[in-house]
Amino acid sequence: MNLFDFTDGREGYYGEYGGTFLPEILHTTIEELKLEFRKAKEDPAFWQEFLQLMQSYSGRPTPVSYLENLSKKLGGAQIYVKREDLNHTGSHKINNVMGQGLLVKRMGKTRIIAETGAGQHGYATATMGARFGFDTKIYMGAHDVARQRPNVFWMENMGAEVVAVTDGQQTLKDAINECLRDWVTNMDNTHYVLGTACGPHPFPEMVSWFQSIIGKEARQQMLDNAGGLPDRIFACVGGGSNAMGLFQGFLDDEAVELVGCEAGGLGEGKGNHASRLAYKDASVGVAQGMKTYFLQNDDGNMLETHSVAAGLDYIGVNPVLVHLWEKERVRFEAVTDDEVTEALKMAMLTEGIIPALESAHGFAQAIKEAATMKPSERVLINMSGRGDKDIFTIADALGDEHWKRFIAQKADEYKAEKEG
Amino acid sequence: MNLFDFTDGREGYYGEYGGTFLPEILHTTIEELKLEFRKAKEDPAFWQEFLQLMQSYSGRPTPVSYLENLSKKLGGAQIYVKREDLNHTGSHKINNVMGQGLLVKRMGKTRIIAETGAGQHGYATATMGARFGFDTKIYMGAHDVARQRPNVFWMENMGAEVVAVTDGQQTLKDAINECLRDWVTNMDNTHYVLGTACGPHPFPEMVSWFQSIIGKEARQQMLDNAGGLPDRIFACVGGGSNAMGLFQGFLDDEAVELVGCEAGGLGEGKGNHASRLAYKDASVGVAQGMKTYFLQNDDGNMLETHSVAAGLDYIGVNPVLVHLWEKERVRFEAVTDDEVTEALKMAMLTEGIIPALESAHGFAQAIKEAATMKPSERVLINMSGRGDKDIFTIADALGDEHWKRFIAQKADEYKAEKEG
Amino acid sequence: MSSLKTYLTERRQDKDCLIMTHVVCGYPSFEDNWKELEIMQQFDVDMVELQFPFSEPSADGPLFVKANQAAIDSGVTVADCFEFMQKVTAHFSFKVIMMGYYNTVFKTGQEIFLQKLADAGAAGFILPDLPVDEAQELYQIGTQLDLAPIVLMTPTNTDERLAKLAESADGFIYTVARRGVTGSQTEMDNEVATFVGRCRQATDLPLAVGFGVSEKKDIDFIAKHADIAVIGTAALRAWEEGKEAALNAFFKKLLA
Amino acid sequence: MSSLKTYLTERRQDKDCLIMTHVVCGYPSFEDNWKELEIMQQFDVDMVELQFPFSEPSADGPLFVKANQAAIDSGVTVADCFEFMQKVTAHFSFKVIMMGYYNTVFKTGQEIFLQKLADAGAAGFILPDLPVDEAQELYQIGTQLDLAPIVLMTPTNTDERLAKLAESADGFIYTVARRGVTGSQTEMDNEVATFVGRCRQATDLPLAVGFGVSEKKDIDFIAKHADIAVIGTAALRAWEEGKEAALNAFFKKLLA
Ligand SMILES: Cc1ncc(COP(=O)(O)O)c(C=O)c1O
Ligand SMILES: Cc1ncc(COP(=O)(O)O)c(C=O)c1O
Repeated sequence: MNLFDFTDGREGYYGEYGGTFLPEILHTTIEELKLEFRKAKEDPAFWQEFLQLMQSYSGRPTPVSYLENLSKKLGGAQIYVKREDLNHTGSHKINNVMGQGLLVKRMGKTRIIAETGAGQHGYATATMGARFGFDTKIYMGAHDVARQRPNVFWMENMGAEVVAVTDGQQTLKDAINECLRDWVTNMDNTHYVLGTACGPHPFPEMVSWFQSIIGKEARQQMLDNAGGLPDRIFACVGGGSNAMGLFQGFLDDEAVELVGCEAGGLGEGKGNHASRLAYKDASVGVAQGMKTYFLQNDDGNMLETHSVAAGLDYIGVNPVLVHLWEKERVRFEAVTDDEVTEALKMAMLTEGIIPALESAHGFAQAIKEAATMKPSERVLINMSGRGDKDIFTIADALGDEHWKRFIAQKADEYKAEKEG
Repeated sequence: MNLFDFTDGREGYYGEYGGTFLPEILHTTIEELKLEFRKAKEDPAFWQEFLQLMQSYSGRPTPVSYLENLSKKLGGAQIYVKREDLNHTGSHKINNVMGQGLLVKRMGKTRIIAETGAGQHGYATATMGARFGFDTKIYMGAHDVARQRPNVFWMENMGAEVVAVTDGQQTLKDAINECLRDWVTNMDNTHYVLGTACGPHPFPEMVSWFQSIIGKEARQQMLDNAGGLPDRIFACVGGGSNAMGLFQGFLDDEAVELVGCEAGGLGEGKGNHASRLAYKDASVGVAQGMKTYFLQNDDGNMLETHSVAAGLDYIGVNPVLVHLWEKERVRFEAVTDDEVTEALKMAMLTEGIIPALESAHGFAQAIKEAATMKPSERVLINMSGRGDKDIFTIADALGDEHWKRFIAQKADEYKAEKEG
Repeated sequence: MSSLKTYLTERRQDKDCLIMTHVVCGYPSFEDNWKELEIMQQFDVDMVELQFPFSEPSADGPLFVKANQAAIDSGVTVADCFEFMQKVTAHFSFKVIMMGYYNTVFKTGQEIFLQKLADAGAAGFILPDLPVDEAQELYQIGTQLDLAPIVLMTPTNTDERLAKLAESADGFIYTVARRGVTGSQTEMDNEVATFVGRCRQATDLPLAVGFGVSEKKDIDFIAKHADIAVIGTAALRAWEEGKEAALNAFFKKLLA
Repeated sequence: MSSLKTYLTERRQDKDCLIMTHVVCGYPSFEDNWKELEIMQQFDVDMVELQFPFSEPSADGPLFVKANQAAIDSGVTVADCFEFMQKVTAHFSFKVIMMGYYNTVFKTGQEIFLQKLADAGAAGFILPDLPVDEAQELYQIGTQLDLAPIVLMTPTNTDERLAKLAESADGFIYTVARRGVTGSQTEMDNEVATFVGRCRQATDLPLAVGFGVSEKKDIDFIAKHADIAVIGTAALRAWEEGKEAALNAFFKKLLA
């Protein structure tokens, strides 16, 4: 199945989803990007360059680990994990970002901008900016800047300017809006490094393409090391980039069931979660450059969302996934915050791995299902990132009292230092 | 050169350094370990099992990255970096720990103990303990527990018990003593997972052997991707494990100069640093199971040491390195705290990589020397770990004010939460 | 041809420069909006954009973003906006253009939305995030209801693109004098003149020049090169600074 | 054969169980040490270990670790220890054994250290972190100076190993009744008896039993199976709890 063959339909559309909804002033810029991307995609040397960069800089291929303890504990399917957490900067975000970096170089631009919510994508983009020598500006909701200081710290140390966006809910979607505003002003020398497989065409296709490296590797690794394809594969879905990355490797394997795991937050009900498809609180809309499912009210204004995982806490979703969901090729499930922290604890204790809270959504769903499957079956989870960088969030999610005392003591030390 | 061929000398000695200085009660235990290790070392299947585990669980081989920007900026030698930071748990420590895990399994023991200073080794050991299903206890100086809560947090979440050692200086060396005390009590079912290439024979040899995976890979990668061997290679030296790991790959390449980079701290003078060989403040002694250079006073009591990098802040050093230093095969240099933070900043800004403060010692020295070398020459740095997990230490080292405000605000939040 | 175009073409015969102003529905409140509109009427503005607030106003500058958000936070709905528009068109003589984002239209349903617009007396609509390539169906419905689809032309467009934009347009053309979002400052210089000239080549619709108009000399410049000056942020800023008095003073100085 | 062995063998003929006590030089102070020793002399102990404090006392338990550290912190040097030992051997009749870690010896220089020990009147030395395999040179020098190298035997040793240990030993054998560090509690049970029996097979040197002796019944047990009871932590704990009075009471009860 070639999702990106538009010869029979509208370019950039997947079923009725997708499209390019951008101010006219960006028309030329986005056309240039489409062209440059199309050329790159058709040029085998480009993918080679990308592969080579990801190998030497980010340590790809990332392995598939077999979780023997967890599999035994559950007594069901054999559990495998694709280790995107082992990438440089600690998540799959780097795949997309380095790919776009190579494109930016081809386009001769010298400045990049990016939105970030949790900070993972901003962190990856700042890294890429340093590595490519670009002038880098990261837009981040003011709330997120306050919550995610560690990531801001690293971004700044890598030479990026981090701008706290004080509009709207002061979170991810507002940072995206702010990026669009910057872009309409500075499109001449600036590329907008979108962080997930959302936004106007060609971003959903482009980000999915760079992320497809995950699924390509994983499929081969399952054949080589696990003795066969998985029966089900699980990926968390924020914007949809890591899920698209993994799923693309298995789209044509009809026996492989693809499961997208959304942020169920506190459970069903508008405002309680960030699930666009598994729960029934979202509807089709057009915003942030694309037509897709959004968590919005009847007036088309976006809702507040909630998830323990900042990276899944987003109003929209990749249009390709919506299309595949309607065609029943991808199943969507929502996982609540509580289920996520339980899965995280289990992964740490039984296997010594620390999934990011985002990735723990995939773990939680896989754990639930694997237990009901046969030992001869296999499941594969995409561990999109590592959690150790998000200690504040995880310590908060687990309610760790030692941690709180440590922070209080550190604060006292700093205070004493200042006064001393 | 086979350093570990003892047929012409005393087993476990390198020149006059090394040996097995342990209480008699551990004699049988250490003999059993030697035997088991010797069998494993001679069994090619064991190394295969180790390789396979490191590939599937930790993402090996780690790449060698070419730092084009930094090389250009300095205008001297071409700079390459071995990326041990991309290992699972974020440093080279995992190589040793997983290797010992396999040995523990062979020995049929079910409990492991380990010392940790910065927390990296404890973190890696807790990970290994979870993965292998061992009962795990980590000894850590009480001062370090207070300073390194993030690592303690992860260790505990991976099921390890972390014991705060309140003896002595309440740091690494005291944690080692406490491990020895535990071991003399529980040697029946317990293996002591020493974290660096120090301590009684066979640890220096054993840890070096597991870490040699670094140098083996790196040598081949230089030939394959950099067009030839490096002219000089740099590794930081705490206990000496990452340095031994890298150096072994190039020992027989006489044209390759091996440079060990020690913690110069505040500069020369007893108590100001943790440099055993580059400065002249250390002398030969016998402690912590081995004969080697120690930072000690005239009575043979150990000195306080200082370094911005907790992992280098240690009184002793691997005996093999001392031997190689005396034979002028390894050059030793000390790097001060200030030079280290400068090198760290430069690595982040120009290449988007965040070396651990330990590894930044290697960077600092390499940067210094590369600038004076010819563009046709190559240097290779061992990036033994990543710094992003040590944000508290790095933020402190860089004196970041935003960070301090963030911590104060977090502390206030936690307080409000409690009172609310 | 839309009646909006006819209206504008006629007014233009008597005036050097037509004026279009902007109001964000329900910000600071509908009462304030009404007072603003009364002043605008006094100064004989020719058109007013009524912006339907949207939660993701990505083509707006900081002041309007804040206004959109505040309006939504205070509970302004799409239904409120239609009701208000109805009152405005019944009471004032200037033409009213709906301005907003496409999702507001899409979510209501294209046909329903435009029918309501027509019922509320609007003369056209501006949806800056809806490119013409995605807008054909909507524009057709609009044309049938005599609602002019206002198209934006920008300095980054090629001549070919300008021609294509002209094909879809009616009422007038909103020429974006510079890159950036609403409220950005623009020097009315040669570059703008050249760009407006290119637009003029592409269409015979009246040309509005937007983004950053705030002084008398901007109006003079537009009078020379185009047809309609768009007054957006500057008027809202005046209102925020001193309500009626400041807004009055602003227009007095601007249109002296 | 060392004069220590002779001394112990002779004393053993008159006593059911010889006693060796332990003092950490300079902890809490040399004055306190002296008072402790006076009490020990009153109770007719046969030997005293004078521990030279070391910064890394890895074979000691918590109480002695603390004592070592405190002594160093208060400035006690190796020279101070020799000087004190000199005074002790001059004044008291029990035999004095140097106890400490090998680095203290190594750093001073093996020959110099042992010469100083001999000059200070010591009868032997115990270095728990120096295995016999690494000790041959040192033991030879010791033997020449009539300083008995005290060797430890442990329950984990094989009979072969015990035989090898015996070869190197002189003075007496320090049998470690259980695993663990100083101060650990031991049940004086069959297992210990068996172990001490194995040691007896390996050597004809007097056997000291250490680690955890604190009650009269421990002494009775040792009297039956071995020759010398080692009183370490328990005596220090008594001193810390109540100085002279408590230490006196402790010995009175222990040796009743
Ligand atoms: C580790 C991790 N996983 C998943 C996501 C969700 O994004 P996406 O759905 O694009 O993979 C994020 C976003 O920040 C992330 O950081
Ligand atoms: C990242 C890192 N590098 C280096 C070291 C120093 O140890 P070694 O000299 O054994 O490599 C440590 C020790 O904790 C470490 O964490």
